[in-house]
Amino acid sequence: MSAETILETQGLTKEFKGFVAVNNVDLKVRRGDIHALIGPNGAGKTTFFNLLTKFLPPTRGTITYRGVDITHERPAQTARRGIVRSFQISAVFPHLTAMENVRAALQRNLGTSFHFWKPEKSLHHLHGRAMELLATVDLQDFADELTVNLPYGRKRALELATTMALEPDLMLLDEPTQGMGHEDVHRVTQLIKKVSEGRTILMVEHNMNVVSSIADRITVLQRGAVIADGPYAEVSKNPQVIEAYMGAADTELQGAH
Amino acid sequence: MSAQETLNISGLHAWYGESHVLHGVDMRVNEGEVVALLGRNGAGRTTTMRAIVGLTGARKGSIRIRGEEAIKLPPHRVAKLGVGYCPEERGIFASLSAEENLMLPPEIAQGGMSVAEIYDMFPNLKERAASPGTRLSGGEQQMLAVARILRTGARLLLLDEISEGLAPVIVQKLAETIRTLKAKGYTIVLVEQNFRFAAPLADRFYVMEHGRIVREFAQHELRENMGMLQEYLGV
Amino acid sequence: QTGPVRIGFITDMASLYADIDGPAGAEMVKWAVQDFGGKVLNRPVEVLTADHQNKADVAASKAREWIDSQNLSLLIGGTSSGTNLAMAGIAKEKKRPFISIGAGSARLTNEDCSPYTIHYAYDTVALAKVGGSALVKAGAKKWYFLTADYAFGHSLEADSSTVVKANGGTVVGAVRHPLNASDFSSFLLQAQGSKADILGLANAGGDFINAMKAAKEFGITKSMKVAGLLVFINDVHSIGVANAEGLQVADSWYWNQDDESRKFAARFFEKYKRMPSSLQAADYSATMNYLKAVQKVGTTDTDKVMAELRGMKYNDFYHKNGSVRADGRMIHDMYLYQVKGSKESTKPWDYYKLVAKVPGDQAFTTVAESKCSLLKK
Amino acid sequence: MSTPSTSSVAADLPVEAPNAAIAKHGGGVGRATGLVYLALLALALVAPLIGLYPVFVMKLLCFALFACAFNLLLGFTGLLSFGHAAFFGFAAYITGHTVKVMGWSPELGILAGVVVAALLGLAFGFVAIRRQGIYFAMITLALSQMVYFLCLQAPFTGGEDGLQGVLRGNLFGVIPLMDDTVMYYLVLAIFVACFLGIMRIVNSPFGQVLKMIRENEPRAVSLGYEVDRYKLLAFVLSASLAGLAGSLKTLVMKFATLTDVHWSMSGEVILMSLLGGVGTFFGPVLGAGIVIALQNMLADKVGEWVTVIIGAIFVLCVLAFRKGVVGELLAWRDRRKARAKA
Amino acid sequence: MEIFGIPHQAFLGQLMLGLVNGAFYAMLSLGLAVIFGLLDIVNFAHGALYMVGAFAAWIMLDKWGVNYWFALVLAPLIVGALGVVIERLFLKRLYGLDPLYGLLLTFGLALILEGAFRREYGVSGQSYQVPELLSGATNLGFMILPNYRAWVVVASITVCLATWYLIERTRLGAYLRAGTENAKLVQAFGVNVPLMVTLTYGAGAALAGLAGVLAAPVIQVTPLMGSNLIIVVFAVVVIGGMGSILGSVITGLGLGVVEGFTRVFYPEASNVVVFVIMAIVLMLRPAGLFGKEA
Ligand SMILES: Nc1ncnc2c1ncn2[C@@H]1O[C@H](COP(=O)(O)OP(=O)(O)OP(=O)(O)O)[C@@H](O)[C@H]1O
Ligand SMILES: Nc1ncnc2c1ncn2[C@@H]1O[C@H](COP(=O)(O)OP(=O)(O)OP(=O)(O)O)[C@@H](O)[C@H]1O
Ligand SMILES: [Mg+2]
Ligand SMILES: [Mg+2]
Repeated sequence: MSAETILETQGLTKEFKGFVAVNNVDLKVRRGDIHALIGPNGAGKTTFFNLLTKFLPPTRGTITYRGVDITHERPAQTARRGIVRSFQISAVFPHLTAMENVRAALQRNLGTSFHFWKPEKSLHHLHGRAMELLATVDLQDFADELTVNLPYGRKRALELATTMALEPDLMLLDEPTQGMGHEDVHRVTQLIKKVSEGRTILMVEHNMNVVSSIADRITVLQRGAVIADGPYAEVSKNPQVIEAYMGAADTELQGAH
Repeated sequence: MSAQETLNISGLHAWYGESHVLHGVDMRVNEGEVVALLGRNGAGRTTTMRAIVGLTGARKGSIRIRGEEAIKLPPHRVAKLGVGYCPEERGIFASLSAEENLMLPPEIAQGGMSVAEIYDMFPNLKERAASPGTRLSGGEQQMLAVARILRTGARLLLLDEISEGLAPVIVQKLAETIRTLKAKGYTIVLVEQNFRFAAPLADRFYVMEHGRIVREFAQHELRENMGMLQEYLGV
Repeated sequence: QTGPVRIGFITDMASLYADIDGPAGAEMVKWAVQDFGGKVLNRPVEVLTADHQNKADVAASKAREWIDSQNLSLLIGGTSSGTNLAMAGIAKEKKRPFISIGAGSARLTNEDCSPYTIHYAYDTVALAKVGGSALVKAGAKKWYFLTADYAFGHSLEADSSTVVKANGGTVVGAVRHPLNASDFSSFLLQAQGSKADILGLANAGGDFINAMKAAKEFGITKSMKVAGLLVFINDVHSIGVANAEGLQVADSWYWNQDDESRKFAARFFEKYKRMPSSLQAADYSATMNYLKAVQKVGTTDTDKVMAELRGMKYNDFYHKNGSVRADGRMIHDMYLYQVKGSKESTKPWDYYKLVAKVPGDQAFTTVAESKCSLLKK
Repeated sequence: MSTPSTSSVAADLPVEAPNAAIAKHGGGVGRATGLVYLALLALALVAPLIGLYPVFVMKLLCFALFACAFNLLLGFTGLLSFGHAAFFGFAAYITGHTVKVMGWSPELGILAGVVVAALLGLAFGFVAIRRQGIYFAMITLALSQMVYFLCLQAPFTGGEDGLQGVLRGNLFGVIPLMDDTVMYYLVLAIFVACFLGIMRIVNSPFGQVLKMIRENEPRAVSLGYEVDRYKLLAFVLSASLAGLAGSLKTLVMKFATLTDVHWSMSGEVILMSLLGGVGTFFGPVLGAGIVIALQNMLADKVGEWVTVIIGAIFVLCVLAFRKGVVGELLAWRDRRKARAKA
Repeated sequence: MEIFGIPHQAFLGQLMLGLVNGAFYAMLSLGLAVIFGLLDIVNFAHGALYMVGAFAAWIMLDKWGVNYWFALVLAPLIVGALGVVIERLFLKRLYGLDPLYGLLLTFGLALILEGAFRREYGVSGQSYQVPELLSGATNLGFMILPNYRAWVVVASITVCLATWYLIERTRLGAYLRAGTENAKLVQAFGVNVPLMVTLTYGAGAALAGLAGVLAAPVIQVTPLMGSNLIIVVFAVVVIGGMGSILGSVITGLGLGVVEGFTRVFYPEASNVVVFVIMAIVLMLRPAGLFGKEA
């Protein structure tokens, strides 16, 4: 496959007071993939995400995005480049309507966000696009609902819609199905699949059903370092992965979920 | 199954502020039993647990713990009756180190797990003992939240989504732990999204919907109830 | 003119200066009205009082409102310069007599003078002149100032320095302390290093009290004399004679100075369980004299009453040989007192002994020094 | 984000923020409200004719503007500044000084006051916006104390005597402001313009971003907004308006004194907003009216109890009346609507 | 010998005096930090409680002849009890709301307390004599240090260290810290949190009261003594890092010294130096010197 690399880290390392959480990680994410990052608890997956989105400064190493070194940029800059991350919870504006939540993201590209003298009406032309985005995640009927009142799974969907409004090229999802009921897990998995068209997704997920069903590629971290990397089928048979992640070697990677 | 009832809930109503969440929950748990509470997101399972401990807003009805009425008691008095609660949101304290977090809940009774046993089960915790609690990874925090109440000697454990965010390897360990605890005679109420985790462990199942118990069945009836569960939970 | 004659009294009722004037001061105005018979020109006299909370805008609004809606005949200002200057502005605009009792600032009769203002009790220039000259003459040649670092302190220090130098003394240094400094030890240590004969405290109220206490504690009072440039008897009471012994104080009146004053003070003591300050005495005196003037001219018309007030001689328990100058300055005798030792002080509030009496023409700003245009005509 | 998550106490409780009301009421103006505004405006226009005391109403409008400026920050940005007296009072001095001593015309004096207040706001904001909530409150309080001491010591403020006898002069060299009625309409015009301006700010694209920041700051960051800059702009806008209020006040009352910069003035403006209703447009105006009227009344009635009464109102507001008069009214209306629907 | 252009004797003298003032800052900011850290309340009433402490000592001496040493124990207890009442009556109702409400409520309480004392006792203040045992001064060679001031430093540092140990190193301390974050959960573990919170506020108030008693013989006892100080103490706490117990103590002492030296080198600035330092510290370290990054 000759797909180009959209994101690359080299020797990326994060130490906390002598404890190495991310250790010399070289990772390549190919454009258009759904790339899953898995590994035992405390392996450094979230920390790795935090490094990519600049919530933490790396101790060493570089991050290259589309050939540009973004290692030392600020979080908002990174976001504007099209790297957007979803949060685990409450990543919505609770007292805004679903529509306004999406519009919040669309508004940014308008360049009028400091214009305190313009009326709110100047934002109304964004509503069409916002509705489109809501429709992609099945939320068109909830457009005028305050977000606090949405059920959990819908909130996640809204978050995805908002994230997509930013036209991200690369979406980082940290345990997107955590805390969801089975129905929701299924819906969100399909949603991720759907929105992955035309963009790249890097996700952390413990639910192997989800990973196996949509991931193109998997990287396994253990103690901050990469122990395996490759297509799902290949990695899932790696004894080291089974031992580190699955426990008993005879268990299937389908796992406990 | 001994006839001794550890927990008996009847007609339990609970509110968060103005919103009425539980509409008359009835359930009982016998001594030494593992009971799983199933339901969709928002069905009210967490609320049931919180209501038992006294963490919801207003509540009404009856909660008897080992025969003692607890509906009027403040949370710390409920805990003293031998109840250990592991909250869904984990509740790890940022200003305490991992070890301080572990040692925090006062011992309620003899017979809890020792710190050595706990570290044996969750080596991550030992390694990160001096780290501030919330600096642990998501999964590590979950381990800590569970470990914390295993120490206290509480005999009635309310465990809310304890397999959440854990690697399969740890989930297996947790399942073993629950079996061990059951063997030791602990009484356990599990709330689980992860049906496959709960299914083999529980003696009995309750299914919740809209703040009420809608079904109850035993382990041996599991197979014949799968269809119903499919409908309620999409399993 | 019919209807009641209204006298308005605006002062600080509850805050920093409430003890030296405040509600008791208001009561003195009422006493004067009562003692006058409650009526003048056959019209009843009403007293309105208000708390300006040390806010100039509150004082000004109240004054304006009273003049406009209650047809106030006389406005009396209690303590604090800022509020009094604001009231003087209103009185000038509305052309009503204004008597300022407790303001310290000499601006009222200097650059901001007005034909409608009478500055009744004292001002900082007088305090400096009285305190400074007597002390230098008594041999305190080398001065060091501990000064509150704001306009009031600065002017007190500057006025005093001028007096000290004019009388042949020298000023060897000064240290500025912030307003409401709770700790003075550091400044005092610096003062002690200066080897001056006398430490002039150019501050007031709480600052003065705390400085005085610390001076005693650090043994400063043993090596140098201390002079308070603006001290009321309530301050001395607060510090206690033990701490204030030997302190030299300038004031316009002392309750124990003669029989008339003692009589007034006894009546006050009965009600308040403390002795009146010079300001409270002045409140009474000013009201009484105003009523006399109205009686005399037979009207409350501002210009006529002002003319009478300016022409009058003031002789009562509060002051002797008083007269009002064209700039509005009440010129009367001022006194320098010394705080008695604990042994000499025989009864409560028996704190002062007289050191010197300074005639009015030497105590206040002279016509030559003044910048008031009313004096130049 | 699972790791550096904040395990907050309040995670499971509905946190009632001072601005909780805004979510519902921040939006446009309904018809009924519009009518109320029109009626009030009409009343204000005829006020001098029906014998309302113009200086009192002007003073009230100045403080109402001050409270609205403050509320722009607390109510619509979620930042509690405990140092707004600094902008109000410092601008008051600047206007007083430029007009009285330097002989500037009133409009230039006001402009100078506003500009200086804006710069001061920029400086305050720069230091303070890095922290949120009560930290922010304490930092602004401390900074304003610095300004207070500066004003106390600086020669041009006249120390504790204040800057007195500022003449209003002629607006644009022709309109004589000495006449209270003329001054009144000027103040009213400025107030109305600013009130509408604040409504516009709140409902502008910029206002939308402020709303997002208030609701969920990390989310706003992750959407690519540099939140600090937005907060800073909001802070500067609020400071400028507070400065405008102070400048006007100097011209109305003809003096500027230390009270204007003292921290108790910051406390007062908080009380006004709280009493009237934080996060509502009209609340601060009403609150200012109540507080000013109360002060005026208390001045000759209760004397020494003033502080105690003001303190008690604070306590009462916080305990029983958190939404303020207007806030409670709106909430009551909403409840009725909800009941009518049900 | 000279240090920074002043004789080293004077230098040591000023250092000593700085420490004395720092001791008061430390004690007050300690109480404030404890209450803030554990209850998430910025206790604006802290200055007023300090004032009440001083008044309690003065009234006891004046009315009943209770001497300093008894007052040193009794006054903090009284103020602590007042704190308990305040918490039960008012603050209790604010938990779970935005912490700003706590700030505003205690602000109101401060006004009430101050106003009431002002009405009763006026503002010019009362003086409290230094106790017999500690009167007099010791010549340290470089300065004359009043014995009482030396005692203040010793007493305050002892109290601060004890408090720090209690909170950071004991089990009770762990409950308290955890309770701040998630009181309900700690209670669900079996700890009587409401009682603990009440007592904590009481203890914080008692600390303020104790500082008040210690201060009484040094400065004039007036209703305004607290409000003059409280804002500086706020700044101390912000500089130290809010919620950091040790941080507020060290910063308190340090700022006392810095302020002392400013009085010598540039007295005009001594009122604002603390705020200037605050601004600088915040620009370099937004969380304060000892605060944990949020
Ligand atoms: N800010 C921090 N300070 C100290 N240690 C940290 C910090 N953040 C993370 N760690 C440690 O680094 C390790 C990696 O954490 P990370 O959150 O990246 O794990 P993870 O792979 O996301 O695990 P999980 O699947 O449990 O969420 C953990 O052991 C954690 O305790
Ligand atoms: N703090 C709260 N305030 C108001 N409503 C709440 C609160 N917590 C939960 N609810 C509501 O109560 C209902 C029951 O929630 P609960 O958390 O008990 O559900 P659950 O069965 O545990 O589901 P989940 O899978 O989401 O944990 C839901 O509708 C939820 O929106
Ligand atoms: Mg993680
Ligand atoms: Mg739940």
